[in-house]
Amino acid sequence: MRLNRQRQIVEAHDIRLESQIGEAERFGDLMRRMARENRLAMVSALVILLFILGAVFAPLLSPYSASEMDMLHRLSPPGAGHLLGTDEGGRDILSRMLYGSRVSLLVGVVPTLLSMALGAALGMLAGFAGGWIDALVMRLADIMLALPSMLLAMVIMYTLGDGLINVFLTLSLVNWASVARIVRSQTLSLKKSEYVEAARVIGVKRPVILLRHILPNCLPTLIVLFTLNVPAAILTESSLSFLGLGVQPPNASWGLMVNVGRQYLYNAPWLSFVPSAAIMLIVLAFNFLGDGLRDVLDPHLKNN
Amino acid sequence: MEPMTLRAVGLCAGIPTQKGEIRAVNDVSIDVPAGSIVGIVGESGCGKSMTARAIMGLMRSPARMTGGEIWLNGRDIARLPERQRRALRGSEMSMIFQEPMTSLNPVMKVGRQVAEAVRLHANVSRQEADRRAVEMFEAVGISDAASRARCYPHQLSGGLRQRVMIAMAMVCRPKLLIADEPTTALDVTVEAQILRLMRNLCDAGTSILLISHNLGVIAQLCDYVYVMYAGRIVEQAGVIKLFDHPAHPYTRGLLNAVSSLRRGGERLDTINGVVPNLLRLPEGCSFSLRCDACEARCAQEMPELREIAPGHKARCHLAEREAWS
Amino acid sequence: MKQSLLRRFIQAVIVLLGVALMIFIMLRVVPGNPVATMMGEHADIDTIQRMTAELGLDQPIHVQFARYVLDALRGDFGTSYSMGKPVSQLMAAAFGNTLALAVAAALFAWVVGIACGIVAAVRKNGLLDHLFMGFSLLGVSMPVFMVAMLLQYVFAYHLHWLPISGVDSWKGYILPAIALGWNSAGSVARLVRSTLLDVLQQDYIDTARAKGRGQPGILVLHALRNAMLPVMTMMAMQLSSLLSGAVITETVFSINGIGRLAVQAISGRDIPLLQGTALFTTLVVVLGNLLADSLYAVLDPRIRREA
Amino acid sequence: MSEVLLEARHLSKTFPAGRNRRVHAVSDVSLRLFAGETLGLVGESGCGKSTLGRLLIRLTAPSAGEVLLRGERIDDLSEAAFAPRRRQLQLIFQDPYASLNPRMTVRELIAEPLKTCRACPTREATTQRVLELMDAVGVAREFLYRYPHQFSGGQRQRIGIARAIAAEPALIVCDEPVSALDVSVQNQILNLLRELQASRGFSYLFISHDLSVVRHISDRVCVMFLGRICETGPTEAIFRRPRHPYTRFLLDAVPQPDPHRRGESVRLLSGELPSAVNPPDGCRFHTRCPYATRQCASDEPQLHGEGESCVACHHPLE
Repeated sequence: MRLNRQRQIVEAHDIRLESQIGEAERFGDLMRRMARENRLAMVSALVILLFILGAVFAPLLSPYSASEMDMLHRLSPPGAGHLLGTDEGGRDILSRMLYGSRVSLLVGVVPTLLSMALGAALGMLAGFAGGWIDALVMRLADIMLALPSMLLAMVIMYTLGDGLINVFLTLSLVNWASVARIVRSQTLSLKKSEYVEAARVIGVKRPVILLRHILPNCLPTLIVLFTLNVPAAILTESSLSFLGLGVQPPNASWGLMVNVGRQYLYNAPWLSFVPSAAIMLIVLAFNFLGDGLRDVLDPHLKNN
Repeated sequence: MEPMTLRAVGLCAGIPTQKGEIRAVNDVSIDVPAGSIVGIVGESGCGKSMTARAIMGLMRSPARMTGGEIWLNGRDIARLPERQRRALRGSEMSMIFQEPMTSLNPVMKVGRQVAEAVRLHANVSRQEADRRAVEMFEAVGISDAASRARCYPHQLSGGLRQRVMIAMAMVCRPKLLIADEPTTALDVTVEAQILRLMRNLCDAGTSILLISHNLGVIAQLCDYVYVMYAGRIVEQAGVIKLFDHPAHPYTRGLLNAVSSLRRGGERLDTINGVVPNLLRLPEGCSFSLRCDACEARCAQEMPELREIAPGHKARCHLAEREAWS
Repeated sequence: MKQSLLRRFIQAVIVLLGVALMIFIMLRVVPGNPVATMMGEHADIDTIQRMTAELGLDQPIHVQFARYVLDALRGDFGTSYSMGKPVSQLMAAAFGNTLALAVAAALFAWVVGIACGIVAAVRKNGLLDHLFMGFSLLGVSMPVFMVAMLLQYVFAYHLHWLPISGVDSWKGYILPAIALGWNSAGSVARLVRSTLLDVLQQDYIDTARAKGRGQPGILVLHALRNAMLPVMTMMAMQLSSLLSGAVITETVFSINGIGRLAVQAISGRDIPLLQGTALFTTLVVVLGNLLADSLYAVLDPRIRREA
Repeated sequence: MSEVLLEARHLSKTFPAGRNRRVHAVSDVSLRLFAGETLGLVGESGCGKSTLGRLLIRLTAPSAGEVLLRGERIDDLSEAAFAPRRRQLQLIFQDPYASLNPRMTVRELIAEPLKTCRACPTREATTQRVLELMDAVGVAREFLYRYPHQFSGGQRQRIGIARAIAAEPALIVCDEPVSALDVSVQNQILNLLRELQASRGFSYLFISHDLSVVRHISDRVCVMFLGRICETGPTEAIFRRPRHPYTRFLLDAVPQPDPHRRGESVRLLSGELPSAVNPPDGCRFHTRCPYATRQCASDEPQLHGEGESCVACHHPLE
């Protein structure tokens, strides 16, 4: 955004600032600029890194076993012994959170990668090929988007049945359509761009144009979409789990922990609110990072 | 001495950045006598648009005016509070822009947009404002004015839109019209129509400050011309004198570039190099790096804007010598 | 204009049929005989077969689908396995609650969101801007169930200001509406802020300033209407996410709405009910989009005249 | 005159404009381009000159008509059959900011055409050739691995020219190549274009709205109005003695950079440009032409004339 605005000001006042306009700075320069100008995005990146480290080293970091029951200490509030308290089975919530973060992070990243790959491929194909392929893909996307995502996810989960893999598949199927739409519109505008026409004049073949000229210029958008879709996937999964439709025990995702804790909302609110807060924190971090990336990488995406 | 509609003295404006302030307008003084057309000419990035915006008080943040006086009809408006400054815009001074495509509100009928200007400065009814708008449309040569007034901008051609802009600017009969590249986005036949319209406005008593990069437009319309380069005025003179006896090497370079194009022949005259980055201006004269006549002192000290003949000033160490030759 | 709306309408019908077909096929490929699932382990084979024939489930799938669509057009979505009542009757009872909840949430989201977005844009980088944008980001980042439970815990359980669940009076809608609308309010506020800031950089804003308009006039007369165009598109899309969120909100606050019906349908493995609720919400979304398209044409004269 | 390089016969192009309407961008245009010459194509925005340029080099498919390269039809060839001829027809774009892929280095940009026509067998040979081309267009060799955004407009246009000449084309369509540039830089590019033509002998189709630029660079000129050629002939003949009323108005409208020639009473064109969706019957200029008669409103004038000079007007000026 900042970049865009600066360019508008420069144009309005008709002054020359070559190094300032920075049409297509190198990726590294952009990242450095974001680090300098957007502290929040950097802090968020750090938070995300911490979560990832926590998930990877869960066995080392967990103070207690995540599955062993301890009925003597059930529902004990956060305190010295159990930093985040214990649940209805007396299990240490911090330990369960650490293990749960593995599922929740995976559920954020894997389906997003799948849906991005599918959406980007279909969107680019539709935009580049046009004609009936375009019409087909876009009508399909319309259909996917017309059904509220929660209900779509519910119907797909019903069809596929429970299980982590099925959650991955469901979230991928739910999210590809919006990615496809954005990538298609970008492909369309890139297809009309002069440098793609210039490549055609030179005789570059169509697949090469797609790979060398269109894909690299879609990449910033895809990176930004990725950081914004991961939290969306985490939220959808947690909602599904909250309804008891997502990950099933003994896999512990944060959403599932909230679902179980809900029965104890009034006497042990930390059971629900600790995992909720974790979801909020990671989603917030991804959103901040996504905003920061968008500002430097792809200011035009703002209104999508 | 003739009365001055506008007298800008020592204008400075710039944009603050991490790498320091960009001085896009540096000590620019401009006089617009009543009833005349004064031009500012320069290439892209010379600061001419920002000068116009500074005078109008239409800087876009973070760009800002950092110094200077602006005398409009005999009073300094540069330090007026924004409220009073605003009351002047549209009534005593107005401005038209380069892009008639984007300068009109796309979701508002054009007649309404002109009537809006009326109602801002005159206490009249909506019907009366609409009537005056249509009247003004006729005055700027829009045929079928009443029905055109009910159009949205996208339904009009570029030339008509620019006429609407002029109608909007002139509807309250301001003394001063600032026109920032008013014909650059238009075709030549339309450009000619708009130029004639502006000439007529001037004949009717409006003073015009015309910003353009097109020497043809300047030659056809202006009485007096300022040449800007890298944020400063490098030469100013009456239009005939400027075109016949340019004193600054930059002005000469520009004129040669244009006239060699018209002369025919194999090679065209050019100016070496490119317009410098405002953040990295050379020491001494800003034009020194591109100047064929550059001497040692040109690279060391910035020349003053000196009078070399009555009403003719140039910012060049060598100007006098050249003017005699 | 009429033509393009007609085209939109036809597209909407196609989308609806597509959704119906998709759901229909997906729910039919579930392993196991749905009737057997429904009737439990103790039903004998004969009864299951009789019921299967009665429900038409022994016929080829395209015949089933055609019959389903024709019935649906007459308002008949079949009979719920688990509740033994016609699906249309169940949905009719639930629809009012969902509609009231969605409207309340949308009102909250859009009024608060647009107001906050405008203030944030005008006071760019000021205290209010940071405050409102902070709240927006919270709304966008908190899962709906978290907001719902938090509100329930604080305002209903601790402070006793508002009812914990149910919608017996209008007070019952307040917490669910905020829980459901906060997310949308957040995204609307962010979009309003950024488009408004964008619009304020447009050339025609300079024109308005050049004719002597002050900042409030520019904002109201010139900037807002232009800035609302992308916001409208987003609001139409939010109808869908509001209905998604309603599933959660209704569950937390025990409101008998379409969303809760869908959750019950899943736990009861009740295909007609799930199918009905999914189709019905889609219909609402599609209608909402149609409405938004026509409103968009009213707001933007460029669309109005072109195809 | 020398060999006919490219010929267009009755070329038309329409674009859909919604609601079953079509924009008539180019209508029934026939023209010839000779080897080694520069043909200027002038006209105001929307007259179809850019579309015509793209039709001629097969970037856009015509709605009707034929394009012949050295006497051989190319408009009906398949993409594969046309591929070997592609390198003969090149294009220089107006906007040097938009026509270079921002993510490619100068080397990659200039090497791309060399690769597609397999001109250089090895990497070293390619780099060598790229450096030669950079010398030829006046971009310093040390900028080989720079990105486009690090250059000024004029420098970028030079890179664009290097790409166009890399494949040793027979014809380069220059689509407003200098209108985005400042006057001083514009002349540098025009000089470069002429030098390259003198040393390499290709033809130019030079599209511009700037009449003085066209006058400087062209051997012959075509004037277009609303999708049709209304006058064509040797440059000096057209500029000194225009015969189509539209050409005359166009030339008169150019503001002369000479304050002494001010106030010469110039007749201005009145009225609005007719819509290309619904062009007028008969002569397309008749709605704005002060000399129009009833015949002009009904009969469409064909290009006619002796020798090289042709005009499409029922009542040409003398």
